[in-house]
Amino acid sequence: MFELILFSILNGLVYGLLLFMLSSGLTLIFSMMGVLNFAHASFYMLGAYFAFTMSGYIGFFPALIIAPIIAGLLGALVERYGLRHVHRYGHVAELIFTFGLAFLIEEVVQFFWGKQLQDYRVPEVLDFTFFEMFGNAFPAYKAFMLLVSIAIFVLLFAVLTRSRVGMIIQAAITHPNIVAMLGHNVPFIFMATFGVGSALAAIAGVIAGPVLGTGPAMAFELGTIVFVVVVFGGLGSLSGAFVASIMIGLIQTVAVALDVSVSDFFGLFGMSFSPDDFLVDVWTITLPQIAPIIPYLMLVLMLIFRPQGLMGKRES
Amino acid sequence: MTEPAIRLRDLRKNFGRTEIIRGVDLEIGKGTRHAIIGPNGAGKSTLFHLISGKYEPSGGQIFLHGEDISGKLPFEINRQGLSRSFQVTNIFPRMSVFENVRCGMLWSAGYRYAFWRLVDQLRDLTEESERILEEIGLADRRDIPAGVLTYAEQRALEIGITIAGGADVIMLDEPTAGMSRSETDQAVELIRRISEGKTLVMVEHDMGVVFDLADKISVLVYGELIATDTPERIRGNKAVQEAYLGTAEEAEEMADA
Amino acid sequence: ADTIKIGFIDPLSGPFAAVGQSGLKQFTFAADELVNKKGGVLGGTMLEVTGYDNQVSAKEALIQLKKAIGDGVKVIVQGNSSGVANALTDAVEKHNTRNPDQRILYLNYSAVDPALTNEKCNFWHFRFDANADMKMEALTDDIKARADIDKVYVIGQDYSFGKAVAAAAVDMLGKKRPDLEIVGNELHPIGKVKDFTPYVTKIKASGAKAVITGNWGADMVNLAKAANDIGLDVPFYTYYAAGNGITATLGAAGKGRIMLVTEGAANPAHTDAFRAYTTAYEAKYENENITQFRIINTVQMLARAIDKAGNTNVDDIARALEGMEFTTIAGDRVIMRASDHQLAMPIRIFVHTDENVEFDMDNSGFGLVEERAVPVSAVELPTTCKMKRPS
Amino acid sequence: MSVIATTGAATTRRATFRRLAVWLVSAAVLLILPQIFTSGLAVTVMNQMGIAIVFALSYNMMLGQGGMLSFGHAVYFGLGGFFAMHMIDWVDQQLFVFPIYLTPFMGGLFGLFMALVIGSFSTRRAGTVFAMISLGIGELVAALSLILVVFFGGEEGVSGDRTTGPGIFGFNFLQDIEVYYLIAVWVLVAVLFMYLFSRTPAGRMANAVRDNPERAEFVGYSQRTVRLISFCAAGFFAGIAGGLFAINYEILTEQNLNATTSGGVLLMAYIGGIGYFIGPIVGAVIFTLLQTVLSGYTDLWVLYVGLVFLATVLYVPTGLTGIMMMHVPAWRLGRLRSLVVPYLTMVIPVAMLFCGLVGLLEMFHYRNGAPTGEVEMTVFYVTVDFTSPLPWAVFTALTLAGGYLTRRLAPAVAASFQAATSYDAKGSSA
Amino acid sequence: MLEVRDLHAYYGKSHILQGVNFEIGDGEIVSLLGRNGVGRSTTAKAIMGDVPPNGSIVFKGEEIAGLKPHQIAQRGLGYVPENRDIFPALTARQNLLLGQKKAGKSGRWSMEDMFDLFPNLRERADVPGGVLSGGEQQMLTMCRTLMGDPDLVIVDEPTEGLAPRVVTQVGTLLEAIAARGISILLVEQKLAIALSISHRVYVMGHGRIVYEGTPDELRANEQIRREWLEV
Ligand SMILES: Nc1ncnc2c1ncn2[C@@H]1O[C@H](COP(=O)(O)OP(=O)(O)OP(=O)(O)O)[C@@H](O)[C@H]1O
Ligand SMILES: Nc1ncnc2c1ncn2[C@@H]1O[C@H](COP(=O)(O)OP(=O)(O)OP(=O)(O)O)[C@@H](O)[C@H]1O
Ligand SMILES: CC(C)C[C@H](N)C(=O)O
Ligand SMILES: [Mg+2]
Ligand SMILES: [Mg+2]
Repeated sequence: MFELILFSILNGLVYGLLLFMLSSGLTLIFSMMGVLNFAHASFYMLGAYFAFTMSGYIGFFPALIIAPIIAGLLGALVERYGLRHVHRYGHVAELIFTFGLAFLIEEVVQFFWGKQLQDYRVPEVLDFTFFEMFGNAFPAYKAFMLLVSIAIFVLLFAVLTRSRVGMIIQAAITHPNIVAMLGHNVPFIFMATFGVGSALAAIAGVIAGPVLGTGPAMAFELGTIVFVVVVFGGLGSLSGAFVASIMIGLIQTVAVALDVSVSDFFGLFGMSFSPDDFLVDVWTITLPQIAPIIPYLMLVLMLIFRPQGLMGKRES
Repeated sequence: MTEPAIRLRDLRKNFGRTEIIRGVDLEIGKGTRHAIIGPNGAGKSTLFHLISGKYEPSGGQIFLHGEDISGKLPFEINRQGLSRSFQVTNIFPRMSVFENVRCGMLWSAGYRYAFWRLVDQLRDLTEESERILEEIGLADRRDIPAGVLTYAEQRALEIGITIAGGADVIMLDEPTAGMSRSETDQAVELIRRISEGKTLVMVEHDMGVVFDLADKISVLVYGELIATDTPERIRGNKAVQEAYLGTAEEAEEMADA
Repeated sequence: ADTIKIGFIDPLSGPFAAVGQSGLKQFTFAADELVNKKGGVLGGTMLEVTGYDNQVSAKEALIQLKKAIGDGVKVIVQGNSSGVANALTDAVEKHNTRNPDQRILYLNYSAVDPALTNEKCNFWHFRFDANADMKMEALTDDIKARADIDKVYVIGQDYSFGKAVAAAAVDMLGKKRPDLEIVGNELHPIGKVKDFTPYVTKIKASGAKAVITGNWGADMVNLAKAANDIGLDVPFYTYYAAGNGITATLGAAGKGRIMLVTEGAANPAHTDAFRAYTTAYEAKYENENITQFRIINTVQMLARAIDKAGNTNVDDIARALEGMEFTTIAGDRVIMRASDHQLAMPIRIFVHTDENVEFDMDNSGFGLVEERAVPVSAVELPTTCKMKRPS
Repeated sequence: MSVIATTGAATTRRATFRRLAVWLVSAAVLLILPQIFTSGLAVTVMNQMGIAIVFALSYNMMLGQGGMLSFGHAVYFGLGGFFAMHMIDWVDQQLFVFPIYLTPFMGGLFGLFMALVIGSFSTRRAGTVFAMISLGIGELVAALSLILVVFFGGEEGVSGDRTTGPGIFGFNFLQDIEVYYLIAVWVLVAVLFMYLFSRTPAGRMANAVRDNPERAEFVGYSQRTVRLISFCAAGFFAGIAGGLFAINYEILTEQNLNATTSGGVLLMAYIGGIGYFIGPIVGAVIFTLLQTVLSGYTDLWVLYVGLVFLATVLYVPTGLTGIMMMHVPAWRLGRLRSLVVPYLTMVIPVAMLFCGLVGLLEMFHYRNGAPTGEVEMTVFYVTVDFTSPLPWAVFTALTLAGGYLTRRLAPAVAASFQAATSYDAKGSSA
Repeated sequence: MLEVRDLHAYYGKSHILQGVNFEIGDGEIVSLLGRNGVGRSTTAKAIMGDVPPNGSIVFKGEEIAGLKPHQIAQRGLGYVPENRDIFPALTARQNLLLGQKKAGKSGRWSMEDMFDLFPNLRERADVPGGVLSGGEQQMLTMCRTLMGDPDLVIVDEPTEGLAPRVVTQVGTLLEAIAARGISILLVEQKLAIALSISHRVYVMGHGRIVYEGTPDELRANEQIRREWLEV
């Protein structure tokens, strides 16, 4: 039992930090620029695919650098020629745009790489057991994932706390031309922010691709959960996103490990139920079963009781 | 004497530690036109927000026609016959001018949340709305989206919406802000007309307007009323000049500038 | 000459796209090579296979069914996910009773939930794959023989087929190995789990000596991946752990450890005809393999039935199929049982290895090598089906 | 609702009459459609359309009318559908007798009920908070539907037989065409009531709250209650759509409540134009056509839809209906004819561009998946060998030429449009 | 310092500025007077590049017409918008910080100076700008621009909604600013203050400059005042 918990926690951390890498980009784009960017996870997917194809020629580590850069540039283009254009039609338009973009990117990916899963593997150098305990191996690659995501957190945090970017963007959302007339190059800042955000997502993709599988559906699968992280953590709060990611990561993996059902729970209070009960489904719900739902439950509850999220300042 | 339209008893409001309204006692008699003046940041708008229910008082009570309305929600207070305008224009930009006014009277006309009757069938509404459009001089702009009106027109519409409900207590926050002299004069006339036989409370920095319209003036300084009196006496009041008007001749200058 | 439209209603996108796409290729190829190139049916009528994407969703499948019927499809083939199959078979029966004049035939080439040929059987549904119970019968015989396996973990996808496998395993092991303990019996959401590490960690902790799983498509790939990472090196008894990237993923780590129970042949090919067929197929699609032998039977037996019926009337074709005896391209004798429309066929147990594989999979050098064959007699099970035939 | 202009007291009678006409015509059209499109496929498609129309309109009651952006509207569609499906089953099992053709109403009531329950907390706030709650609820319900097998039937969903209940006019809904007429009636009724709702005090205030919730509070309305009412109404009609789905397909599964369906309805409404009452109708029709017909011709259809969609968002934010409405002033000024020629000149280059692009895409796509040895394929009914440079060259040329000409001619066309509509032509949305 | 020649500007089709000409010398306070809607704010916006200008705008000897707003600002031109355009989400202090062109680099004016000028702001430094009183917001916009250390400030109706007392205060402030060698273009309609502090005045009407002179001359000129200004 102990090793089960221990490893579940380790895996939880890995997954959580991965979520964070993905959400950190969205924190910039969604909670600062206020763009409900549904295409965010699509850049995560692009990262994975680019890296998969590149690593064939230039190897994994160069790809780890270049793929995100390309994705970032694409992101910048999207902002420059897409978002900036629809921005004046309001938030719904922006959202719809990214929504359609997500669809399109998925299609384009299938167009070039096909519909099946790609055989994107962990690089040889990292394909060994980092350490072993109670016969359970902990792959080096996961250790690597931990490392990278923490590095990103530190870096991003440093940048955001030291620069005025956050403030400028916030002001520019409502009064772009006033900010411009104070001497700030608003369009560029927006473009850059979106680019960086996309690049961050791409890094997550490069790294997660080999573990979570690289296929056309990968964007859609993580598309909503990143919103959960950002909103749950609190709009505009990087640390919030960090905590939220870890929480969700842990809860989801540990939940899988614990085989308890609703009836067991009530059993504690000496209640029992008959198998032909009309509510039988409710009684037999097990923790592993609902593991995937828990984040959304957390989200809804949070929004009802604390709309500004875990560490957020404003509501929306 | 009869119950005043609005009575404030030791009203207080603080945001965090900072006290903004520091114990205001005030009675505004039925049918009077009452102006509240005072330095910037004195708390005039906040006072409005408290009375109209946008903010909840931190202390004291507010009575509307003798009924305690402290802590009630804006729409509840509005339903009791108090209607207000805003310092920054606050309309329904995407709806037509006509609809803006009609929305102002739907509730008080008793249609509430009805989803079983059609607004176009409600002649009384249509006619009344059009009368008000005439009143505020926007009849010719009837069907264009309110968002595209000019600033002055939007200020007028702001007033239109406010009075549409036929409330008997009307509160206007800087109704003539940003208007030119001529526009201001029209606004004053409008306000005079619509406030006939009603209770009017307004905040205004344009002394011309204030002394022109008000039967009574209260001076608010740092969250406290330092005087409530007739225009003439206020003009003469030393403390008021100190805190607000500045020296007499300055005041003159401002008034006719 | 005119054609007979065959509607292939299976996932062509999503986590099971790979399985569906390769299924479609195998059908088209079989139809061309074994029927059309030989002059078609009814002396010149060609078989035309068209794909309809059902995204492994019952609802989408019925929408596609309506479309297919609108397109004038006479025969539908489907196999991916019994969930869909259960919906389809009902829909087909309904449609045929409501529209006697434009009936359709449903050939199930892979959905192996036993119910389909038992309580849910109907006249227009034929299954060309051995059902989950038959396969479990063969599989558990193996475990029975291995005394060292005293703890088994059953994991599967949370839908009818997964449940069927689990039920069969528990029931049969209980009979054949009362001493054996089932240390885990778990269902996970189908096609949604990306990282199976938590599950594998759990299996590891349970101290299981063997794993039984019906997982297929991405769910099998990812399960194998996690198992390799964590180093869970116990025997896996599987239904579908081969091809479409799974073999490649298993690689050396799975050698001699992964068992697979299925019909048909792989290595050896048994007949030159099958050897030639496989070679031709892999020459045409470099990265594809014959992963579903049963597809060949389906196509050949359909063609045979149409000729036997002498017309394209669905009821006649169905009658012709009932009780049809047939020798597969790999030389097995099979019979379409009239009682429940379940093909009675021998079953084989294969092992994942790279030794003497003539036809590897995923170009990985690894492939399936036959361990032993279980004769029809050993796996023929009774049915509860009460077939209602149109008069 | 700009399409049927808001009326002043004076013109009311004539306007009401014109409206009446609109409805009668629509009814007539619905009646004769199946006589024109008789194929089995056509009927299937039209049924799907009808359902989509009701669903999309119900969605716009929130987004367009009430300014509430929901990512979980499928929940009410699905739940309504499931409930109707169960009704059908119960009737089938003779638990009680109930006319099948009324089950959509029951579906609606169930949708309404769920909307009331969920709306009671989700409509407390608007904006992002509401959007995110709806997202969460959507995912929750979808996931739960796989767990609570008794009601949702797990992966396989719930299915039943629509034909067993008491029929009407001898209809027992054996054939899809009978179902078509049922759906047609329901669509007409639902659309009518949704339109009328937008004209009621509650409907008007929904607009007001959308525009400026704070102000609405100061004219006596609780923004929350106003939103809740629209929300429930939307839930009700979504439920009806779900009920129709249940009758038409006789099955409901997790897919009916999941994010994909919720997203789909958002796209439909938006492509059509959320600023106009008929917008979602247009969107639903177009979307369904693409989905069913186009998908029959190419498996790149989603790619094309995606492109069309993005183009719409970028260049006609008011949606397809917006394009039509842009021409109303020209029409009022009787200058529509002056646009014919400029538009025609556009047709050729645009067509070239289109053919070129599609050609290239299709060939590339086919080359990717083509089995070894096969080099033949057909684009636009011509068979080409995609290994030879010729077709590539041709299509590339088409694309470039078309693109160039389009760019060249566009300003002229734009100009003549300006001329034709030279007074502020913004389709004001209510 | 600034020289505007034959400046035209449009909103859509409507031709708002129809050839505006004027200039401002170093450390000069110049007022631009006129009725509502004659185009004074538009002139200001056109100079800042917020409304596309055609014509010539020479600032410190450099043609700036056609540059982007932020480039113009970077060249030392400051603009105080009308109707209190503060950033509601940011605190008063943050609003001021955004005034600086480079983070942390303050020129002639420091944050402290601002707070000394308007003590209200110091008290409210950390509340969101959106909840500041109308007057406080007005002061904030002014200070925010000064933080950017401009050489020429265009001030659009700075006394709007200010208590009479503060209005005089603003007047003094403007003179103080000019004293530090900063030129000021004051867009006003309240004659009193404009006349009291400015060196020269321009009167605008229908998108053109219709009068130029000193305050005294204007005071004297009844006819212009009646025709182009409201008294
Ligand atoms: N929500 C709030 N939080 C913190 N401080 C606030 C809030 N609302 C108002 N204040 C402060 O309360 C004081 C009074 O504000 P108010 O708007 O009432 O002033 P006012 O009398 O209307 O001034 P003006 O005439 O300039 O509009 C101001 O100092 C303002 O900063
Ligand atoms: N965004 C806009 N779109 C269209 N017309 C505008 C716009 N802004 C201003 N106008 C018009 O341009 C003319 C000049 O506007 P401007 O703001 O320069 O007036 P002004 O001289 O500043 O007067 P005031 O500021 O006192 O209203 C006015 O008639 C106004 O209606
Ligand atoms: C294609 C097969 C893997 C489908 C699986 N046997 C099922 O019955 O669902
Ligand atoms: Mg105020
Ligand atoms: Mg101005």
